[in-house]
Amino acid sequence: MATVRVQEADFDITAEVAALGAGRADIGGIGSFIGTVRDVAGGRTITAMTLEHYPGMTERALARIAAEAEGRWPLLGCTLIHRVGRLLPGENIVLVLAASPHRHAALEATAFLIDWLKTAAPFWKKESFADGSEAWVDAREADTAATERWGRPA
Amino acid sequence: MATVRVQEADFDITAEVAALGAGRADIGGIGSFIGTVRDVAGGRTITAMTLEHYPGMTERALARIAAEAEGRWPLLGCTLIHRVGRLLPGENIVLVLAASPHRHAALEATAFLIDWLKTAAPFWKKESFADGSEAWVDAREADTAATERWGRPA
Amino acid sequence: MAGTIHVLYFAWLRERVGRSEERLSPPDSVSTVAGLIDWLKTLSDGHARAFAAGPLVRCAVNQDFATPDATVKPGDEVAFFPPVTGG
Amino acid sequence: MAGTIHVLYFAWLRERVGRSEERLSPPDSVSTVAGLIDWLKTLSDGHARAFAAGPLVRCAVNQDFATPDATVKPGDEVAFFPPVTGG
Repeated sequence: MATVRVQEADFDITAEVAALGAGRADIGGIGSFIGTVRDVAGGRTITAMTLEHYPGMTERALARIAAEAEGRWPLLGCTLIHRVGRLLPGENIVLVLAASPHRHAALEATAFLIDWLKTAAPFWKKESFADGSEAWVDAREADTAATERWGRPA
Repeated sequence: MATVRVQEADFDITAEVAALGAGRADIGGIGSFIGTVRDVAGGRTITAMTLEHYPGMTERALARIAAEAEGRWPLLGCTLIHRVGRLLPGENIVLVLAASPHRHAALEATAFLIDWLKTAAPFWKKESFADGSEAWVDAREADTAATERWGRPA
Repeated sequence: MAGTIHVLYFAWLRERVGRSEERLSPPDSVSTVAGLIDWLKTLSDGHARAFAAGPLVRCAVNQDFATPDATVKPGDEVAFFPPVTGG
Repeated sequence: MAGTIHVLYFAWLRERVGRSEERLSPPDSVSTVAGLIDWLKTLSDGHARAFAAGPLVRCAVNQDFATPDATVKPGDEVAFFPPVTGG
């Protein structure tokens, strides 16, 4: 039921929502999260963000995260799309959609999916700065804490 | 900073997200909720949903709800679009967007906006059934409870 | 028109009253939402049926939600409707 | 190739080692992730620098996250990378 994709191209949110709901009218609400590239990191202006991933393991990890959400909430489908490659400030990085008959389930599942994705899917970001320097982004304690509030997998 | 609209026409999510983020790259995440017409209500198949509102007060109520969210979370903008008129199962009813540098703020504000909209904005739904009968939708206790978890306005 | 109260009805209140709005001049003794409702009930069977739903009737005065003890005066816009069900 | 371990490196581990993957045949005494890391460190200065980050190095065996005591054997795909930062 889940759609999971890793791609260089941008995604179209309207098209993904339409695909999630295609041919069905039992969805009451769709929660969504769109992550975008910010132009500042640690007070420094960034000129680009480059995303690397672990092909194969990424898709497995995303499918597992989606299955976990589908086991916890009454979802009618969910979508996880993550971009890789070089992205500019303002560009989309990640799209999470979760559809449910009930709005709170849809929104809670959306929060769960993005929190888990940030700590359990093998993506790495490198920031490029105006002076030509580059730096890998460090993992944030806050992201681990955000995932832990959902408890361990069943 | 908020965009508030009541309209008969459908909305395009991609276009609304683009409008919210136009010309800026300080948004880290956009939370979203899309409410759609379900084909079943209380076990009966519905053929259409008709939405009525209170022109003038609706826009004021939506602007107030948006301002309340902007006071509670560090938002960089939010969008509330609600359709009125006759809608078919599967069609969009409402769109909520909340943009923030931080994903949890964006998602919490999204949940707050849809919860408040459901109890503080003057919209009424009438369901049409296959046998030609119609019935106004009753307000749900659960919706009031959902709003109350956010506490009173400041 | 400044001397009248602009009364609006929505959803099943509109259907029961049989109109969506009217401009009315209640007696001077009507000074609150509750007083206005009591007077409106006397106007027609439709008004009486609409307000028979008592606790299910919500009100806004000048486009802000209002309680039964809220003041109403000539020139006000007063709307009656069921609990809202949007979203 | 069934007799080799397929080792992958990502992000700054890849940059420090200087390659993204290699197929290696460690001695039979290497049977865990921790043992493999100790042996990899001896292969080059780049390997040594990559694994000097110790506690910041994460591992997956056959595409599942793995702890230092996890078993590794010929035919396995073993990946090393920093804590993930997607989303």
